[in-house]
Amino acid sequence: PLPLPRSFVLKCLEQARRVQAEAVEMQQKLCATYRLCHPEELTLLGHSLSIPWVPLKGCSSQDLQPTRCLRQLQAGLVLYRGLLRALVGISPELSPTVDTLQLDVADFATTIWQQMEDLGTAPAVQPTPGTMLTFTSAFQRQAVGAMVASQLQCFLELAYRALRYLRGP
Amino acid sequence: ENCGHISISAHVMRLGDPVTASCTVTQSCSHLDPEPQILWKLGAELLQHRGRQQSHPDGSQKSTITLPHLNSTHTFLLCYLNWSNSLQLLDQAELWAGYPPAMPSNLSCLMNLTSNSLICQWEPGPDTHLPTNFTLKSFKSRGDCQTQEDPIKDCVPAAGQSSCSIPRKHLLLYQNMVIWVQAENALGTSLSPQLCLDPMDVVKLEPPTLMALDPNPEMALPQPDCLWLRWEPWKPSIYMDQKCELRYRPQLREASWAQVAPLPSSTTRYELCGLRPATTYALQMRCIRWPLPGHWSTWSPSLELQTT
Amino acid sequence: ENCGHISISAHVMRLGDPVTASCTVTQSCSHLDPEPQILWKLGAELLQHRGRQQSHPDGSQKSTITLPHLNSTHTFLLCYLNWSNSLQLLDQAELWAGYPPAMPSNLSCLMNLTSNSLICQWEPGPDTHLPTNFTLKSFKSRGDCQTQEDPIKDCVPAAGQSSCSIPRKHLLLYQNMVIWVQAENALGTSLSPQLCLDPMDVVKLEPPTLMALDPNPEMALPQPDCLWLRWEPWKPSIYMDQKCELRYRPQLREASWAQVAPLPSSTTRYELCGLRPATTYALQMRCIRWPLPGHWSTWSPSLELQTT
Repeated sequence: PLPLPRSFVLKCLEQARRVQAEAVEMQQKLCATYRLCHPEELTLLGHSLSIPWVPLKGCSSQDLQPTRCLRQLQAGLVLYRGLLRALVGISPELSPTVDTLQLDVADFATTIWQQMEDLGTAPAVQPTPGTMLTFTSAFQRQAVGAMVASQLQCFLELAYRALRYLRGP
Repeated sequence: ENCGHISISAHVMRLGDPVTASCTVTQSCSHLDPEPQILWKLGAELLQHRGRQQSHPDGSQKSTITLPHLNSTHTFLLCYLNWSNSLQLLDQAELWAGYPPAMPSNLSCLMNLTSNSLICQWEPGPDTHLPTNFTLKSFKSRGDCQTQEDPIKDCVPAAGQSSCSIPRKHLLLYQNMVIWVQAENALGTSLSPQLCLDPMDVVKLEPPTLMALDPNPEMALPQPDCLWLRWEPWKPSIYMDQKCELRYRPQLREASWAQVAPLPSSTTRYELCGLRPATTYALQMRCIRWPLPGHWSTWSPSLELQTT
Repeated sequence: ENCGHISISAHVMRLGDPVTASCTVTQSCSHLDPEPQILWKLGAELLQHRGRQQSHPDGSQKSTITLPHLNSTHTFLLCYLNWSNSLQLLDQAELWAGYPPAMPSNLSCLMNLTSNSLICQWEPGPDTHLPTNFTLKSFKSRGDCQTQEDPIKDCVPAAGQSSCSIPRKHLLLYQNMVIWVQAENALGTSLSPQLCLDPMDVVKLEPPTLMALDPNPEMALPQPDCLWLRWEPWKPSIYMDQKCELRYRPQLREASWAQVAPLPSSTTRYELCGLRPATTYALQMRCIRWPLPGHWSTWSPSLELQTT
């Protein structure tokens, strides 16, 4: 098992809850402002825009691999930060929420990266957010926002369960 | 690449006007289903059998729809693909409906000597349901405002406000200027009637300050039916010739105001006689720029004096 | 061409330090009077026989003066020419005197979850009598703050304020950062001791909201010595694990608070028993981030409940 300091796991749990709450707020605002309330209606659009889905195979409760889980969690957070960066300036109502969410996702990724560095388990190269998404319409940007908010919550749900397992009793 | 795309006659229209839109689903997106069914929603309402759907040589599908009357001021028109029995949203168009701006009315301006700015206000007219920008426009002029001298910078009111304040540095005092309001939204523009005024002729005066005056010491016995008072014009207007009116009434129920003929502002003392002895009187004063044009100040707060 | 010119050792000095200045009167200016008398004033005070005056080969005159101790924090040194019995002012130098800044002390910071900013405040130290700039400086760090990671933009407080607010976008939450205050004026610079903290460990919590809870409906008769209550943590801190303390006292004179052992924030209901029947109790609660570090919130406003 990975010798994870208790305070690190507790901080990650808090950050996961914090980001989760902000993702929920973003989703609620997208629903209220643009009536984008059903992410399940955007699957086809997501395929066409090749919105990446972030697997957390190392974090599954059946086969939890702490080092791999932390790496995937950190890489996923970096990816979501990139997706959120593409949504900056989406609209005056949403910008504050997207800006805060982007900062909190980035800080969460840094918390994990620095811990991996301290443990010597960090990958040689820092993961990057990948190419910035571009949109051909305001609708696309709003729809991607709804997808990101929804997927980020599922991602964090998985991460939270794994972190709780790592925290131990 | 874009899966589906709505093109629409206009995003902003008059309330009740028709809307025509088409949704084109690209071949790459509809390849899964040779006859993909395109569906429309207006807000949350599914528009059953309302779109005319055609296939195009390039393999894309296009559905066209016409809504005879758009009756909500803000809604969304959504284009869906029925994709293996799940509605997939391809594109949505935000729609606004409202009215072109009515002519702004009751434009009036007052020169504020404290902030040294010309403050104008107006009636915006009925709600247009659309984002509508109001701008106070003006230019310097002369005489009876038939000529346009230098333009003056547009005055943009704070959001939702129907007033605007033109700062001193944009004003040419003691000369006429032309002022009007422009209202503009996506459906049109309208202008208020123009005002022709010299800012100094619309000065908003504050009332003078009334004070008791001790009776003339040489007088042996102050007459019982008189009161002595003095006043100071409102400080920022001290350089202006003014005339002032004094009114007074006894502190008795249903007593009505009596008024003294206008007093030139140069005299700042007054002896008011012909009053009831041993009675408390309320006195008020107001002033107006005079003989040059101006607006009356409001009446000053009451000064209460008692005859002996 | 300049008639007279003061050159001075310094315009800003320590209170009580000496000042040396010279005033040179050009030949063109002193041509009227072969032996022009140069006089000095400090503020309004004429400095009798204090300047050593010499002529220069180029015909100019120079007077040099030394003031042993400058005791006013802001004054003027004036050079005059006694010109046919009238004092003519040739030049003046503005002088400030004060102290270098003392070390700012008592630096403390709180993370405000509503404005999402880190607000730090400090004691500026005694008045230096000189324009003194305070700057809140910081950099991101790790572990026990021995390494410097990215610098953070200086935080410049509003004029006269001894506090500054670092906005969220400049912060790295859940990592330690180093913070200190720099004070600077013309006479020197001083730095406060450094703080090493994670903004999230200094969160300023607001108290929870206490509410009455209807007794359990299944209970036939609510026990007379019990009260039922529930609470909600302060909304912006809802994602934080916290522990809370409940205190209560009967509404009787000199009644003191009794306290319940800490309650984890996950349980938001509580049955308080062992109380006096038919008595009104005041209940208050406070919470702290736990087990991660934090500050206690203030006690909540009292909730008044009565036992049956």
